[in-house]
Amino acid sequence: MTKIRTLDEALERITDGCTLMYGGFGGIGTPPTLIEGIFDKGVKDLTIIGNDTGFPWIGIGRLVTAGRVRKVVTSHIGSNPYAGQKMEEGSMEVVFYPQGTLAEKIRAGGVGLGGILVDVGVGTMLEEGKESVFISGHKYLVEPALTAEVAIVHASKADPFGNLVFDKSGRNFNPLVAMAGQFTIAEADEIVPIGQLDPESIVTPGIFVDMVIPGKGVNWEWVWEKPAATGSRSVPPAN
Amino acid sequence: MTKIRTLDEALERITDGCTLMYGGFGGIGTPPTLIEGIFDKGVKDLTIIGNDTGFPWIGIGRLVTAGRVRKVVTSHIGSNPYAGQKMEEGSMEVVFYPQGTLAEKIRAGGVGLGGILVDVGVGTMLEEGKESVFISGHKYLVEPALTAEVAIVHASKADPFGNLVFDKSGRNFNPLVAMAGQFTIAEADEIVPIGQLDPESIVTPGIFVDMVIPGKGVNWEWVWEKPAATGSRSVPPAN
Amino acid sequence: MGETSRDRIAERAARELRDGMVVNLGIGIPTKVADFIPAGVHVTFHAENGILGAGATPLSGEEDGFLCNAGGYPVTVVDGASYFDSAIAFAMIRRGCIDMTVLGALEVSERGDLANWIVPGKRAAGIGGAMELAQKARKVVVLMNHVNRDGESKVRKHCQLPLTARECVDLIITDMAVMEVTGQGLILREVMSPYSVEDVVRNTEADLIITEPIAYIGGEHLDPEKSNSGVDAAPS
Amino acid sequence: MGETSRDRIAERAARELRDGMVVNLGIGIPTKVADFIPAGVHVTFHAENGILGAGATPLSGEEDGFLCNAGGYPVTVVDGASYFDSAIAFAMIRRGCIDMTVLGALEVSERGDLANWIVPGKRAAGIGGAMELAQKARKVVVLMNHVNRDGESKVRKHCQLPLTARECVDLIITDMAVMEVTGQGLILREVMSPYSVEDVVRNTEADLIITEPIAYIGGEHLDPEKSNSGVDAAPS
Repeated sequence: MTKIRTLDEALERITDGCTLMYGGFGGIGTPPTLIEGIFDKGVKDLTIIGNDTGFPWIGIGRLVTAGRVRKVVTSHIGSNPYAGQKMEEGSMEVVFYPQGTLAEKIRAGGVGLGGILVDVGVGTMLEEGKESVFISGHKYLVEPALTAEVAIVHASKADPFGNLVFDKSGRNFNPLVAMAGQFTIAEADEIVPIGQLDPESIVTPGIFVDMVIPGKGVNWEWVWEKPAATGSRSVPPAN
Repeated sequence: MTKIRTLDEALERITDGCTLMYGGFGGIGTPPTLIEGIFDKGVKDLTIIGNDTGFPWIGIGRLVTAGRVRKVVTSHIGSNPYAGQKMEEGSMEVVFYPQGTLAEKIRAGGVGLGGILVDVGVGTMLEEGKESVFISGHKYLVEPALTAEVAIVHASKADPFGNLVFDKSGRNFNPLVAMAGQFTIAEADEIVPIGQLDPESIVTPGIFVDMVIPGKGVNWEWVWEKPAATGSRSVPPAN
Repeated sequence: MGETSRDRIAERAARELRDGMVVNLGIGIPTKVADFIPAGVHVTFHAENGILGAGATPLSGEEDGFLCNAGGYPVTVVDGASYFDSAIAFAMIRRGCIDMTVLGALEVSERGDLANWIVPGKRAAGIGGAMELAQKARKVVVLMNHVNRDGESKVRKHCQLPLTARECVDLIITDMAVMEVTGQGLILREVMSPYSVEDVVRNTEADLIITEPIAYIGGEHLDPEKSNSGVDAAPS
Repeated sequence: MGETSRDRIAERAARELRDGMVVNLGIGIPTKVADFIPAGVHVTFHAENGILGAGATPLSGEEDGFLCNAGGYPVTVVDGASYFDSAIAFAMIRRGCIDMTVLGALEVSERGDLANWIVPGKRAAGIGGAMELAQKARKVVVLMNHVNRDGESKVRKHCQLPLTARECVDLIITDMAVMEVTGQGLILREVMSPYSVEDVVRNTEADLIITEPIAYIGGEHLDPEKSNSGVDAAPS
């Protein structure tokens, strides 16, 4: 009973207007093959939930830059000027949370909690419109859990049950996002037979993963790569 | 700058009346050398926080059986009849939480949240005396985070920085408890040089661990072991 | 309950298993369900302490003290298994990843309310993982005696004891009968030998809906025509 | 701010590092602090994406796209490092495990209030990890220009901009001065060449407490007797 499927089968799950949660931090750990597939399929009006909006041509940034995103729930958009531009012109709604609060809100969704209580942001404008509770005289904000219709993650290895391990700092939000999807798709750089991943070292147990697709590897240039060495950076046209 | 210390140095931290959180599930993953040290030192009036009260002669059970515990915050005491007896006679206060709620309350303390919102127990007597909030019309109980003055965990391997890995189902509450201690002591079956643990496979980053002591291994008989094969079970006298 | 009766209940519960299910078995009779998995059915066992993919009991002498189920008894793991902390173990439960759980009970109501953790005034063992499993598993199967030591029905109109979770039970398997909780009410599906429908009704406080076909399970002394092991009429 | 000034600020911040500290460096000038770690001081670098024990920048050609800091630039790791998810990275911050963080700022008040994430009406980059770090790190060091582009002091009596966190900053290092936030108020500790105490006071909206000794930092054109690199008089 394998969960391994094709990119096309995965893309059937990702449709116009859906809520899409994604792993990755500055694009590192965002699944490149799925992003390209979503881009090529022309999916639009997405609500996306993830740490940041990547760089213009990296990670989720490509969909943001291309105007496929209606709303983003995130902690930071600074590395993608197109995100700021769309926010300013009003074509994309942006909701900011502190990074650690966002991580815990996603995890709370992933582990089936209703939310968390956090004191980060107390005494700032982040209090506005938020319910609060006092515990031992200390004020905490009520932060509801986040889930999404579809979650996409990037693993270095997966097995047919969906057990996942990640690659160094490519882990970041991926294990949290993997749990928080109502339907979770993992793109893996390598798919190994069942039993080959060490049970002690599996980071995401396969029960949280609904589908595994083989990844084609990163298809963008990193910000630190020299254009001279790898060709000029291409920003996809907005469409 | 090593965190490796002796059992005696660890025991200086564990004093009469302190709040002690412990890893382990049915005794599996509760640090045996530390438990024996606490027992031998005669520490009493403890408030303990952990999944269960072990078996009479296994894990934290030994301290419970010996009457060293004034209060226990736990999910289950069924495997240690002495715990039930002390609860009945009023010599030990017992506070029960659903197991998963307890795990998340401890984790919340460990990750610096004020608490969690959980719907497990809604519609039952667990609601009594608890604050609740509604999110999207659904009722959740406010469950404050738990921390402790001292936390003790049992690792299979540790390095001098306190990075930990655990042994199969001995992991259980240990990574949560390790984060939730104001002072965390890890007992390790094996201490390896720095750099020897795979950074990808470290379960508890050493930053959460304040002290590492070498363990002498499990010094009790498991419930499933045949007395004929390993000698008769000894329940320590209550004192 | 005798060993035969316990085995028969466990065997009947095992017939609820479907290929590919993720299953959590409670302590006691529910643990025995693993001994009766039907041929051709592969399920993944989940344990609250932090195992997905628990396997068979190891051979004597091959036990590992650090590889045990939530009850503290040795298990093995199958290929594809993983270890994780107990917070993640319960994440799986709360997120609805557990297809089926099998639990013991003190009382069950005809609406599927479950009471299985405390009798006021008596010594309580605690809650353990029962509340999460009862409230969140997709299918909750309860195994228990039909009546308590005083001969009173444990299948109630309303539970008298504090609840573990409301309206959570899908199927009740006792030493006398198999009953399904439905939107219409509690339906009697099967009767265990040597009991009759009348025996079950007489020992059940809850209103039982009795519709044909009712299967009769087990017992050499039963009419073979009536004893078809219940397979054909098993609730889906 | 010129490169020399940026370097000087980063170098001064690096002198706040103590052996054994766990440190998180923000993006921008704070990142440069790593280039000036004093000899004999070993610190552990934490990154919000999920690294404890980040090491030096790799040599050109040896970068790994999957081993980067929170800003997306390649790093290495030292022995004893670990990888974890971002929830755990922030657990470390909220639990007070970060001994020191170095952040940029738009404004700081004399009580240590920090504003560094949003200018109403202007494009916002977002919050990132700034709120957690500002509110929870044991020591918060802010690096910034002393005045904004309009020549207005960024060291304020009260912040005009929305806050990142209240009363969180311990030390302010600008191109003009080093100031310590204390219970008594904001104390001027050091003056950067070529500025005088009077220059600093004139460009500071906040009330500055001026007590001897004040150290003078950097600048070949300064009187060498006054330029002692500030080491002796560095705040502890």
